[in-house]
Amino acid sequence: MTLDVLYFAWLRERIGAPKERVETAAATVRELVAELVALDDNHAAALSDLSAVRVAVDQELADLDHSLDGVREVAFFPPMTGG
Amino acid sequence: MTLDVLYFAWLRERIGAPKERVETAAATVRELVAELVALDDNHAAALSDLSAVRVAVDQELADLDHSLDGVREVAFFPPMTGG
Amino acid sequence: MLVRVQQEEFDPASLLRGFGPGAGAVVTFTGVVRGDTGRMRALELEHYPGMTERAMSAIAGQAQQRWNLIDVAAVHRFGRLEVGAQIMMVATAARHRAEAFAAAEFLMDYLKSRAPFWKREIGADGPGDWVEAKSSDEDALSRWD
Amino acid sequence: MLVRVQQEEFDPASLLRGFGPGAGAVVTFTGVVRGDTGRMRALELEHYPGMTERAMSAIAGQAQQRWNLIDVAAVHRFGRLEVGAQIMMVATAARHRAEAFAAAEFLMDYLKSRAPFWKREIGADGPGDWVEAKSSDEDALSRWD
Repeated sequence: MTLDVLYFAWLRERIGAPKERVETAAATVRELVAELVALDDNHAAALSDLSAVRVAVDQELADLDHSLDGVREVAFFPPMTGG
Repeated sequence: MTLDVLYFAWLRERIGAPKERVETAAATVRELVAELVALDDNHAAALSDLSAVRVAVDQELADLDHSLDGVREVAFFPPMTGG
Repeated sequence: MLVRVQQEEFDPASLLRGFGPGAGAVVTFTGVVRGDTGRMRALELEHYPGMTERAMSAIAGQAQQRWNLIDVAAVHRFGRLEVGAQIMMVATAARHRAEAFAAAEFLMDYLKSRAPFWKREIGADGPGDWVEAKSSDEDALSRWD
Repeated sequence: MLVRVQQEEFDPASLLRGFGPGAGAVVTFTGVVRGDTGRMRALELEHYPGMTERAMSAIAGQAQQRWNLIDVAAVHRFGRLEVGAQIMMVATAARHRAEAFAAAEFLMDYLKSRAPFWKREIGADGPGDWVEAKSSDEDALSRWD
């Protein structure tokens, strides 16, 4: 399965890119995170503290156990500060 | 003592005038009301149900026991409906 | 602080030009004449000249102190106001949103029941009933005690 | 319902022209860039194009249903916003004031913590820290459960 993975704010900065295309067999967000963390130090640093990370799956907020079945886009970002 | 007595909204309509000058020896608003009620039927009708009447003494909300000492203007009106 | 009582229409944009410098949060409330019943053409607002300005200034001053507002404004019209017309506006400026919202609600609750205005409905046949004060409006005040 | 995400300045008066026909109560909230610290020149707002519009529309739709609003609007800017600039605005139109106020506060609480925007401070030397989410903002959401 091919996924677009997006990063925002300080996660984008730590990863060093706003977006990457990932080939994965992960069934859930949590499994995807484990694969990303194994990629390199940047990914490991960005995704080390998941309590500070929020997830969107196909542009809807989701939790780590959300299924990736049929999903095209996953985003990781810090808690939002709009308004 | 000479007082300006003002009426608003339906009290003004029942009294038949927005304002009258009153010569009185009343010590409190309550005593003034008793004198006004004794004047004629219009005053009696307007001031019969004091639970529906609010009072201002020199343009500040006041209760019936407020002193008239040094006062120049007393107003009677229904509960306010601003905003 | 801006407090105005006037017959004329007001323009919110020009009233708010330069309002609350340094504020992070600006809340406005605008009251408009509703034409729910279909029979009503307009509202006639009577007020108590002199006391109205005093009461509105006192209410605005209380809000300013209580929430440490950067600025506060209250404009209220009187006279004949057609369905759809603006009746009044309050605006509050504060550092944060919670203060600006609370102060605007406080101002509205007090203006409703403590500023000397009286509304009556005007129908096709002329003046109708005086609008009765709602007990819910009186009750709303108690939350600020 | 009006939902907009844009870089450009917005004009509240033109956004509110014809807003909420038949409403008795219109509430607006405007967020402005504060320059409290003195060091900060501007905010940089990053957002998630696509998701932002979806999230804002969903939040506005929830408010509209929950309070039976006559109209609702939400505009949010992104990019570099100087101290004193407008960041965003929400507006609600309802029959009565309690609904319009509650819906506007609900919208703000949700936009703060559930719309994908991230703020960072820009000082004289360039980009500074990302603004951290406040636990009080997260807590504010629980009052709507």
